[in-house]
Amino acid sequence: MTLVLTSLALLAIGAATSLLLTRVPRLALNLGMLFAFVAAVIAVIAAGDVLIRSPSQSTYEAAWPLSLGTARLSLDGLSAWFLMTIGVLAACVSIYSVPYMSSAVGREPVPVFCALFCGLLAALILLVCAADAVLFLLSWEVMTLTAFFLIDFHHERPEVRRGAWMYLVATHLGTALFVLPLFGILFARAGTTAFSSFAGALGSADRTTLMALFALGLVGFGTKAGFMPMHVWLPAAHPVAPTPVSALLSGVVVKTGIYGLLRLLSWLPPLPLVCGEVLLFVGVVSGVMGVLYALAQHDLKHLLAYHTVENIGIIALGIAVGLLGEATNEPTLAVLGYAGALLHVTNHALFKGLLFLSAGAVLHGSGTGEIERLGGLARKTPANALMFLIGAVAICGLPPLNGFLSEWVIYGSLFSGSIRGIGASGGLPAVGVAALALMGGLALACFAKVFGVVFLGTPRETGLQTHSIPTGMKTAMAALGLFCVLIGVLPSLWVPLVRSATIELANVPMGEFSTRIDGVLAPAIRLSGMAVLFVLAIGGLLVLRRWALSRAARRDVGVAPTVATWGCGYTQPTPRMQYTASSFASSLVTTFRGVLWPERMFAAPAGSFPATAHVETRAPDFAEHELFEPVFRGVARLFAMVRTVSWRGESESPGVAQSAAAHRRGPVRTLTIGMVSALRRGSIQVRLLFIVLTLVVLFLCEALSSVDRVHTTTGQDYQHTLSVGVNR
Amino acid sequence: MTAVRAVLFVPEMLVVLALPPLLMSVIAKTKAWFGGRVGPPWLQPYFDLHKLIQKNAVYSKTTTWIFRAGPIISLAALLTAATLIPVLSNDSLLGFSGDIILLAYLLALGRMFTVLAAMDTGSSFEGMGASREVTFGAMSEPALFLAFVVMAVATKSLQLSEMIGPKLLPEWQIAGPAMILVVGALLVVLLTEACRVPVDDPATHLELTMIHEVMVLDHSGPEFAFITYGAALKFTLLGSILVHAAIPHPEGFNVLSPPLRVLELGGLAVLVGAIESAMARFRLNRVPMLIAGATVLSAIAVVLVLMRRTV
Amino acid sequence: MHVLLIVVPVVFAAVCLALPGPRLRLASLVAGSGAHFGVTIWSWSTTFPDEADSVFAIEPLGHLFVSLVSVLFAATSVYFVGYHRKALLSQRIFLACMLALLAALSAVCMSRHLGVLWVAMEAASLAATPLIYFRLSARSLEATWKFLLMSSVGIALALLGIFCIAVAAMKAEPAVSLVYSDLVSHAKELDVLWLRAGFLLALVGFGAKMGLSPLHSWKPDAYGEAPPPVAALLSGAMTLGPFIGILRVFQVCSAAGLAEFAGGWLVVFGLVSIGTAAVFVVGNNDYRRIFAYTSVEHMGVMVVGVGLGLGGSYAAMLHAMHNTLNKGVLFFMAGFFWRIYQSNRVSDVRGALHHHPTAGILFLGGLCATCGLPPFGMFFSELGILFAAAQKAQWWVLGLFTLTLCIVFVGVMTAMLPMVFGPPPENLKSAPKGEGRWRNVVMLAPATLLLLAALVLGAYQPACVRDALYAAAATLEPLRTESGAAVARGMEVLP
Amino acid sequence: MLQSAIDSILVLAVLLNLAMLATSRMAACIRTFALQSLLLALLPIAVGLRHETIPGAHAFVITAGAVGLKVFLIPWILLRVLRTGEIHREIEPFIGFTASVMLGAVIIVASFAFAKRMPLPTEAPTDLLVPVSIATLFNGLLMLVSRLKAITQVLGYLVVENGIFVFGLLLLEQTPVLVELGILLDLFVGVFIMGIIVYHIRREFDHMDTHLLDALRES
Repeated sequence: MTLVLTSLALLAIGAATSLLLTRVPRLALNLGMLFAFVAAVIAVIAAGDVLIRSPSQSTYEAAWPLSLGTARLSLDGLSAWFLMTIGVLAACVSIYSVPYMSSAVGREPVPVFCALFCGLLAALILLVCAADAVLFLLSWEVMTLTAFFLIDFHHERPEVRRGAWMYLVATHLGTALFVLPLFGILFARAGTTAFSSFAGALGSADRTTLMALFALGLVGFGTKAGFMPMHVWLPAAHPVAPTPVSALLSGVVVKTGIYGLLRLLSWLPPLPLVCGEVLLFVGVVSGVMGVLYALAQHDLKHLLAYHTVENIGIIALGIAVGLLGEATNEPTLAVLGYAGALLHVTNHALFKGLLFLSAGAVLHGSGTGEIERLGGLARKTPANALMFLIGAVAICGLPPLNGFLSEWVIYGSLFSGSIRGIGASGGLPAVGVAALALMGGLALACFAKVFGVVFLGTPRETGLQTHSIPTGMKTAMAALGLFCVLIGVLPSLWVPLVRSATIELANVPMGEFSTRIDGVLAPAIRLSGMAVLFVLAIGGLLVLRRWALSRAARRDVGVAPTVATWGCGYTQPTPRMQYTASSFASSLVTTFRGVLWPERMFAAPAGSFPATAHVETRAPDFAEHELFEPVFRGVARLFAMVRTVSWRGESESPGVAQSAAAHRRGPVRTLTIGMVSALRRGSIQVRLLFIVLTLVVLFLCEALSSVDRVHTTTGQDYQHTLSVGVNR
Repeated sequence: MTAVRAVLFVPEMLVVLALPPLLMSVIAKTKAWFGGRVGPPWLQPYFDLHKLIQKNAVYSKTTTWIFRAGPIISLAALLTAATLIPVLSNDSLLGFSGDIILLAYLLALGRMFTVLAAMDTGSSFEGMGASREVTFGAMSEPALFLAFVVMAVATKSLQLSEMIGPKLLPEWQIAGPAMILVVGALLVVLLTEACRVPVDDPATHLELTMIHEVMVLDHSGPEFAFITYGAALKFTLLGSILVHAAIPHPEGFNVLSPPLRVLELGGLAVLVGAIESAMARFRLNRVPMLIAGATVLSAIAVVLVLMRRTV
Repeated sequence: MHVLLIVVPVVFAAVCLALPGPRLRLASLVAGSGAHFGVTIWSWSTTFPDEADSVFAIEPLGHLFVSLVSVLFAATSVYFVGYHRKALLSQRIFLACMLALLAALSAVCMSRHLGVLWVAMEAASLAATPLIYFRLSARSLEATWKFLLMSSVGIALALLGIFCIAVAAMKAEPAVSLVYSDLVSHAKELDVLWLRAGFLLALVGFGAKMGLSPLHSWKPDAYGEAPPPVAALLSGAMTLGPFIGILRVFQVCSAAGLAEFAGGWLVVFGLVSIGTAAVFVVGNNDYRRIFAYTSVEHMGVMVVGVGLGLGGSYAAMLHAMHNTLNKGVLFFMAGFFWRIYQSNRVSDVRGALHHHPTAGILFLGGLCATCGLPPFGMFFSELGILFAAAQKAQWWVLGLFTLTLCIVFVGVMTAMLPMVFGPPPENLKSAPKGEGRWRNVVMLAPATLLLLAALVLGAYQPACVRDALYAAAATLEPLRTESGAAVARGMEVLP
Repeated sequence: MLQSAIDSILVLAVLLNLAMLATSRMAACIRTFALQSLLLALLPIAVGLRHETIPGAHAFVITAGAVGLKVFLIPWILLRVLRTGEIHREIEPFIGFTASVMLGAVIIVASFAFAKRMPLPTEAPTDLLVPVSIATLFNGLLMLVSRLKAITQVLGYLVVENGIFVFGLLLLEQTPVLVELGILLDLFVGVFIMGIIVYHIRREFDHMDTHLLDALRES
């Protein structure tokens, strides 16, 4: 706990110093990021300490008087797991940011960026360590706010402002409309804001309360986590944020939603089966829709943002299985599901962070994230290509990287779910399996497209310059990549850490729990064996190939010749003839057009000597354009009508209204028109009339209600009243 | 017992690794027979491989190390997968609980790198092939996994060698229809993954209509040998899953079983050859229907099995 | 001794009337409010004997509110030095009225006799009238007329309400005077019927002055047309007067066991006010009117809090404190933006952060504070009210409260974020130098201080502030719990 | 005898309300108001006398103040403001004169009914006090709401004050004279400022139709 406090203090110092050194932005950048890095590392150490040793409930109460609630911190397994995730990613991102932002020195207020970065980090750490409702909400909102400012960093560009606005509004609506009432209910039941008291207070809760709590948490935290259809802010905000921020957003900020949900579940007693089923459905929808939308994107960061939605869906699948397991009292299932979800939280943070950083390196290098314009980057920046490849293989859940590990656990949980016939007698888990398989295949298609088009082949635009990537950025990415590989190859080092986080969720007695989880996760050890085998096979084949080629070289021509790509007879292939990303994805997009509703603008080549042809496809987000936009617009229009007392929401000139009033159309209409015009012009008489009416209404209400109150209330006043009334 | 098993695994592995080209030539022979031709000699595929190994490789100058890594990684993935799949006996070398998922994803890994190698050449034809490959691959995954669900539910196990082993025998007696559906789905998956008619025609000479073959246009020499062998191996592995699921052998090790398996695999090859000669390739936009059909089959199978289990 | 709080401003007002030369008068204004502030500070350091017979007394609620008034006045007078330009209204009268307003408000906060409270309240609104008329333009004239007439009618009703309470008090033997402490102590003997009538009348009357919907309609006009510093005073300090009036009557009611009845009506009025603010903020294109509606919203929040009681009334006190600070910041910045952009229209103000970073940051901070985002204090107060609603299991109140607050948030943010972010309009004269620069400093300093106060008091609450708020809230709970200490404990157990 | 005198004064005051509602000429309106105020100003003394004692200085002070302000000073101010302009009549108000008289009558009836529901806790000088004060109050509000000219609205406000004044008679013993005088002073200053504003309105717009003040509205 002291470690956590130290890292918080360091972050505060970092923010302060970088603000103080506004005059020397470069120094501010270096110092601020240094502080952030050290703080993150310390946080990781603190978390690792808890995770490796058995979960120690160390609650710390700070002597810091808040206006409400108490500053109570605690670090249990769950917190530690997320703290570790945050720390690892944040450390790498802070290394990455130094060279990335140094290019902006002079043009942008970099010190402010550093301060906000430290603030966001502090809010995240505080959030996962908070053991008091008010402190939790406080850091939750501070996180939202700092993240908003960071997203809005390049606020000269309108799309940036729009993205930031969407993020702010979406998350705040989710928080205020669902999370705050959620904690209101918890507080009302527990009578205090201490987390420790919630679990006990909910022990006797009835079914409706539990369902209400779960629903509130699902929507409220789901908005931050990006469940469909509350995901709208992700594809809007992720791409426009500075790359380090996008990495943090997708890696950990989104995960805080998951953390909130899990924290809530850790208090709730086993929920009704339907909750798990609903969550499983949500997970399937988010996952499949997310990856489908990702397929249809043409911008690197947009695509990655939608993949975040997909992976959140996968995590939701894991949690759902955990819920089902708890509901049907199948500890193994609960353990499997929760463990898989938790593992995927961390893994996703790692490889998605890596992917965002690598994408940022592409932007940094060639100034655009439009996939169609890029190409052949693997020759110019091989290191970055390798990093992106690692990330891509990991996010597709392919062995032997970390992505496979967590998806494997989740698969396992789903399979055993339907083996045990849980959830529509095992049907729902089966659906989950199919969906997960589909997601895997589609993700593979998507990243084959991205990597193939962006990094392989030949550059599509000659104009695009690419300058090399600074060492700092390479180091950060290499660190993340290393984590991805290590976790995938040596699960035996990694998987045991998740035990103490899982025990918080799956309410199983400790002894039984450990046997369960070991039995469940033991096969994971076999994966490293398979990995070794795989590497051996590769090595053998390499040797074979080398041997064969050298023999061939000795025998005849010499070293392997290099020629132009075989164009099937066509001899002058140009870069523009390469298969584009849209055409690569088109066959899948058209297959799923019933879900995606892609828009296709096509200008066919015309004339006997066609000069130009143009085809463009987009997949507008349904939730944004079909769900939220209409609602917002409708509400605004309605309010405008009320405000200006006129149809169609804009105020007409009162003269018109008067002339309408002048027409003799019977008293009612005339009066109403006169009233409306008076209202519209806000004349003093009408306003006074409001006062009078309010008075009259109040007294009428009282008169009506006092009739029965005479009988109900005690005290001789009313007897007196009645007697006097009689005497008169 | 286990010691015997362990000793016996070595020859088994060797047979498994030697078998694939033979199956290829079985298919070729069948097609030739249907065409009233004699067809290539039985060992032709081996000759081809030998020839390719001898040859020197030619590389396009747009390619990077990915292009060279592609065939190796995909073949390595297949070899790794081979250790998980029971081919001749009822038992696999290194099977463990949950290995089916690893198996499926190893195949996916192979696909990923084949596709990337194709994209690396920057040729529009190979891009086309890659696009089709990932499309059909992605669509066939659910069918495969739903089939796995059926077997898992039936055998209460997540280890391939058990799921398609003797434990499946009672299932055939209780829920025959479901198993038939599953086998059908698996057959479609096999045809898709191994790029056979009606999904893909390895023998066509028009690049525009190819899927797998067009992806490997630029490969040559030993790497092309790896690819050819890999395709055959993939066919063998998926085929043996199909065969084991279709014709479960009884518990325990008996001498007759391995040769029987070889024969069954040969029979499967003949069947595939017959299909290839009997029907033409589907139009590309019809193929998704076929695969979706397979998914539906296995979904129905899942429903049947679960229903049967709850009542 | 506390009478100094009333006497000092009056004296300085007289001085102001007497002095020649605008600079001297300005100095006297600053000196007056400064002295008032000093006396306030000093008043916290001493304890006052409870003079039973005196008309004015310092008790927790009034003490809290008078301190808020004093803080805002001190800040405003400094700001006014920078804002001040060639007055159209005679500056002599203007400044004198400002000080008179200060005196009247202090009297309102400290008066023990409801009649005296009423007299002081009316005096305050009369003193405020010329301040609104500052520009002598047609629009300001209209605004002034509407303000004057509506508040006069409203306060007349309030007087009737007070008389009703007096009638209710005639039932007690011997008849109780209108000193609220006596009323509270004899609450059980009052005539319930007339007490209810009195409460309703007082609620409507003071509500009209405080700006509860649907009696609020003078607010946007007055705040939009009055010079920003005056608007700050009106929204930050002037609203506390009628609020304390309502609270006094509420104290009597809840002492008489009418807490549910009175609280219920307060909640209703509060929710209606927040709802009205929500409707009128969305899509509004005049940022000073938007601020006016947020003021309506915050009045509603406070009233809801008091109506819910316990944690709610503590949160309401907290909210009142932060409302004063925020409104100062917002209207100060509004005046500053007027100087830069020469427009009240939201659509004309763009890219403040780019053009004048300090102002942009201050404005942004003010926005966040007003929208109840942490670490500013309103987050805690609104959360506390929400918790109180949840604890009373009034789920409808909770739902409506959060929903309307959310709409206000979206409306305000959607309108105001473009003012801060993005590129500024081209035809904008660069930041002024020399004298203008000095003005900027003088105008921004008080805003900065108020914002810092809001920030610090939100995230870190010193014990003294907490005690003051608890004590003030405890006076609102005569019957709901046995004693103030219990309320304080209850609130610690509560949020 | 005294009782009936008080009652008749009160009744007369109510009738004067109706008269004010009926007249269109503002000068006449103002004079009617002055008359009403005079009548009401007599009441404190009368009520004081009713207690078979010499009414206290309290009552006399209030009467003096009321007479001085509402009978002379305020009407004088209003008449001056009126004289500065050329508008002397209230032409078609929101609610016509006959209609408003009808409404006024309804209000009076309603207020009597209301007073029945609100029994006084103690013995009042007369039962008429409460209904008359409420009636006067609401008639004043009616004037405020229905009339267009600024001056008539000021009159309406004054009538409201008169209603409250009548109500105040119930509390002669309670309210300290200081408060009463404060109320009167506030009233005076208020009306004084209103007069100034009305004067400015006239000068600014060349009319006194407050319903035409509509520059400030939501757009």
